[in-house]
Amino acid sequence: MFLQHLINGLSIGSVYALITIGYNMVYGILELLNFAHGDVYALGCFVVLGLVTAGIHPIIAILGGVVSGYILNILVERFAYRSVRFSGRVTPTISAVGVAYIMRNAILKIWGPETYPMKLGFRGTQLHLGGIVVGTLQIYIFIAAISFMVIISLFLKKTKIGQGIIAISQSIPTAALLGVPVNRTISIVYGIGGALGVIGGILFCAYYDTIFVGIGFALGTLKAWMAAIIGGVGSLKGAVIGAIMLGLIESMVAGYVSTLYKDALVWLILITFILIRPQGFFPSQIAEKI
Amino acid sequence: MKKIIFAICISILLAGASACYAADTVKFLVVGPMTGDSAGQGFQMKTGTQIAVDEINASGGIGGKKVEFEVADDVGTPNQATIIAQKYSLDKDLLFVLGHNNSSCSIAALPIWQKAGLPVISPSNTSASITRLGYGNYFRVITNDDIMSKQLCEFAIKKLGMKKPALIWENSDYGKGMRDVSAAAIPELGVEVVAEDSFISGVDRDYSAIITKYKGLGVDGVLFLGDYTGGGLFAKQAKNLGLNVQLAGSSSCSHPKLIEIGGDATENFYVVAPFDPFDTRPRQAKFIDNFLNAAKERPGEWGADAYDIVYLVKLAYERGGTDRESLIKALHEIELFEGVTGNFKFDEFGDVDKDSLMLVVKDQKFTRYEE
Amino acid sequence: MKNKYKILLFMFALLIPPIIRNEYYVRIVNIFYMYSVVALSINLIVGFCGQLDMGRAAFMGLGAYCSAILTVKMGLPFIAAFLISGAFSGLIGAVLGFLCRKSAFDYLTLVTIGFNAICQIVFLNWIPVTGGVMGISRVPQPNIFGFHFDTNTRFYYLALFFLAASFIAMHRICNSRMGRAFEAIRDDSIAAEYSGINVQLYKILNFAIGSVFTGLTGALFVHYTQYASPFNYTLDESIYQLQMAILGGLGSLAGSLVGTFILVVLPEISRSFYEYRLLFVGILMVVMMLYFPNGLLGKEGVGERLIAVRLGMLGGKNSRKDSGG
Amino acid sequence: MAELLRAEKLSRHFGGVKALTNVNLTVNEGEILGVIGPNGAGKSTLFNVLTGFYKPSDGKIHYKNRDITGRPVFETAKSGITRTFQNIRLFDQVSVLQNMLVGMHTQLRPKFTEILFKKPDAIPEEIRGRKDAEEVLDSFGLLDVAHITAGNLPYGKKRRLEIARAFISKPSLLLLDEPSAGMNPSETVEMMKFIKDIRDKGPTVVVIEHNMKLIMGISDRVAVLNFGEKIADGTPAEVQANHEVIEAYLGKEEE
Repeated sequence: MFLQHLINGLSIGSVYALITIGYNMVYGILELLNFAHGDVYALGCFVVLGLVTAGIHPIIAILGGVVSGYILNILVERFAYRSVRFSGRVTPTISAVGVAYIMRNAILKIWGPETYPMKLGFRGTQLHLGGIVVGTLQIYIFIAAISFMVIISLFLKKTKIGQGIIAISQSIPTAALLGVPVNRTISIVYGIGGALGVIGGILFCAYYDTIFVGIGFALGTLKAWMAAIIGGVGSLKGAVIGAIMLGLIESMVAGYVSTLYKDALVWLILITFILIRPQGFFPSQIAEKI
Repeated sequence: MKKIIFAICISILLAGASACYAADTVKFLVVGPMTGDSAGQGFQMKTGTQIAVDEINASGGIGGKKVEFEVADDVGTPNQATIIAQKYSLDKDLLFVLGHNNSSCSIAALPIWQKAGLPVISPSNTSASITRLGYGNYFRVITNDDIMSKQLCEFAIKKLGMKKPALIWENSDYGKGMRDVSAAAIPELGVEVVAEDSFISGVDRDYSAIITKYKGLGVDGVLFLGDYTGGGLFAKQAKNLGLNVQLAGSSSCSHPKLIEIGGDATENFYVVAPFDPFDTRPRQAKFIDNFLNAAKERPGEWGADAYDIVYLVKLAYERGGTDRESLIKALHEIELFEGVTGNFKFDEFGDVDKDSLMLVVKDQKFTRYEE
Repeated sequence: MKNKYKILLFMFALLIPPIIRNEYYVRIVNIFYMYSVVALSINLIVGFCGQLDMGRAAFMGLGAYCSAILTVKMGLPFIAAFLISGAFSGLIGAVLGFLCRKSAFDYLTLVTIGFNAICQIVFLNWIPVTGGVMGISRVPQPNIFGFHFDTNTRFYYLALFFLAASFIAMHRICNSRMGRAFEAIRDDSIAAEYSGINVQLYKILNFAIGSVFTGLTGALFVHYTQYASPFNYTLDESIYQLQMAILGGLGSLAGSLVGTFILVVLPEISRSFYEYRLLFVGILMVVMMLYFPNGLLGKEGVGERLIAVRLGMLGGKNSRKDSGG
Repeated sequence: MAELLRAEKLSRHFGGVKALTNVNLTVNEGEILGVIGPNGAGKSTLFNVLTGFYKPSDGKIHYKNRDITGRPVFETAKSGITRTFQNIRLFDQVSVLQNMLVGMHTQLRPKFTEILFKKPDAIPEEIRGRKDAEEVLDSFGLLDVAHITAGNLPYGKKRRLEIARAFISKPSLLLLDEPSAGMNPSETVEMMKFIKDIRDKGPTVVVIEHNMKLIMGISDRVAVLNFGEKIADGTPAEVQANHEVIEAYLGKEEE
């Protein structure tokens, strides 16, 4: 049984990992709180649902969703975040909460709170390996999570834009002085974050074959935030490992302790984690200068 | 400066007194969760009521008077329910209240409704304790948890032959009520409940941990005491993880969406329900067709019970229940009412003892289980 | 503050019940008064001390359940239960503040969200104490030394007194040495420490005082609705309360009253506002942060902007200080 | 002159970086001590360690012959050591007057009961505080801007407000971190007179500066840091003639 719980934990963890990568492009790298990340990609996923129900082929529909996630996040950054970027920590966070509410209620007004079945064609089969069941879809998701992590890390290290992004995360004024097109780069980061978010969201829906408005905040932003903190803000590798650990913790607690207090215990573990190691497992070492 | 703005706000308040005129119509209120997690159930209540009101107005109204209703949204939270109750208990023209959907909302609002003497008839409050709180103006047309859970447990153990059943219950007033009764009823049938788990509807979507645990314990049957979304998801995930068990669900699973979400994993899924969405009997079939083209989805128990309540009040009104007080008396005096959800009458607590139907999913449709 | 305005307003408020007989409106004003105190407590924590707390509803719940249990299950009089609940909630606030004294900005927010989730699950499942899903019903209405506040109108005066007392107390705290220390911590905690302020201690104090007011409101609210239910203290409720403090103005006490008015009274007045209130509030929050970062009545809010325009001082955009690096 | 503060073998490392190594420094009551050295010599780190913002890797700090090594910042501030910063750190969203009142945090002792039951401007401590603050603001030439939000002040006034805020907490040791940064020559002369006035009114002053004219003009004694080590300590004249100091600044002469 332990092995099956392990598999379940890994598969939920890898779904969280996909969402965390999108979230961490912005939160981890630019250290800008991205409260609306989940709701933005949830809207992108519902766009896919709309396209699929309108009879468009799933692959094209998903592409449409990813592009809409990319554009949506750029627009959000352009109008809601850009001019408050330098006004402390509270103001941008509140603006992000505002955006989250706009997106969530747009979905609620159009599609309502109902759960819709999501037929995307690729369901994958169930492999029975001596009593343990592993879905092929679970393996695809795990591979997708790892490969995206590698691709993004290479993108950051090797490409020009990637270097610009890292420069910006160190210090925006200095990066600007060195000729990094700050606003354009930041909007690209938000765009990639949005696109990755939709991909993560779609695979989440495919994994559960349903879509509902809750995949945005409750199962998206919060889980990604928790994973980023467990893994260490600022490092993509840490965030992915944090996400997988989160998945394992959840399935072990649910399996062996109690489903009644599952969420409370997971939160308790996270809070003690924050209080003991506020910088997480793979923190980036910067001594504070005054 | 800041103080002036505050004063202005208060003065706007004074101007807002709502004016309403008394016409010779029969007016009532439908209150339920029109937004929030259980908005689907509120929508069903509203649509069922609308169909009944349209039919009655077309055939001359109640006692020659036109029928109208207002809709209020309590978002399924008790605080909001009390605000709605305070607001509408002042409307002198209301004859009765069709609602609340959640038991916790009814409990919160009943003291206010009672002070105004308004009869409250709920289509879906199933928690057993409400009718024992001593509110003489409260009725419900759905069998409470005790009766329905006992029927479900007896059927699951005796007819379906579950030897090692497990209980999964939605952590809400609805789910908790069903769980308490079932946990007591099953041991009396000579079978032990092997495991018990709960989930928060609208949040928890992943049952893989529970399913894995049940495989380890050799569970052969699961009683799912929750709504159709959870039921569908659980059935699908159980099939994926190779847990083939006999599934039996409570009345909230009797919504066509259970099949839509669960797909072929819901084959042979038994559900106790006051109403069969695929019923072929003439009266029910006509109602289902009206509902289908009104709302593009089949009615669940919420729509059917709301429909019955409107006709029930029509019958009581025409027997002298023309104001709030006499309506309560007339409702108690009805010996037998034939509705789409079955034939019933009220006992002195406002409960009904309808015999529920047992439905089973066969090739993606609910069918009636014949003895 | 111009005292004559305040007294004038207080007299005006005293006359309201005899003017509007409509019980529904009196009830809305009562709820408006109570939520105003919650908005004030959030303003004290977020607006004055810069600790972004997104879990206030948990403390309202703690106050409510503590008072409900003390009165229903232990038979204490309302006054005792009310005060004990405030102290209890303040104590828990101090403990949480102590745990988060070293946490960086975002982590505190996440800890408060987590604490809110834990509290709600405990309210939902600790059946012997909190009554679980069914909550605690038949909570007695407030009575002080025999005088029962059982009607909406009578309760109105209790709520008005509670709001006035809380407003004055908070106003005095914010203008005291301690209040200035809170604002110093918000603006620059390092410079604050160099002025001899024990930053961690004052953060804990700030959290505790805010929690006392939130807890007291929770207790008063539960005695008014006579029913404690776990579904009232969710994360959405916390953000709803946070929005009240934000719309009015972080750092301006009077602003919180306006913010609460927008979110409590307006939805009841206009039906369409109720339909789209969450969408509308979302848009309002984004627009506010762009043009009035400190809210309508906060610093450089509508009030000061108008004065500035009249005095022709409205030169450059309000100061943009670089917080990065 | 009695010895106010003594640092023995003070050092501080960040991983491999040796910001400070074995610095011995004494500050005597009532003097102006200048601290100079090329960029990255560890001047600011010295201030941070002395005030408790960084814990020293090793070495001791004695203040009024009590060991204050490792005490938190607010305790050293309470015992009379305060400072200004290289990049100005004011409380931007509140008024100039309130900045001063926060500076007096350790001076004011209001009774808790008074706060709750008396109107804010009726509390004796508050009245005294406001009066002292206005006096100091006047002597610093900032009285006219007392009610303006600190964030909107011009640069020069912000500099002076930061010093005024440190001064009003009646420190016995005031550490100034590049007070004349970004000032033109006439303002620098004014700042020199300014610092002398402050020292005459009470606190011992330690100044970090790059502006040699200012340092040599006002310092009774000058300490020179280079690569985290103290290479000279003496009167301005002695230090100007010291070979090592010249080499540190101008590099070795071509033999």
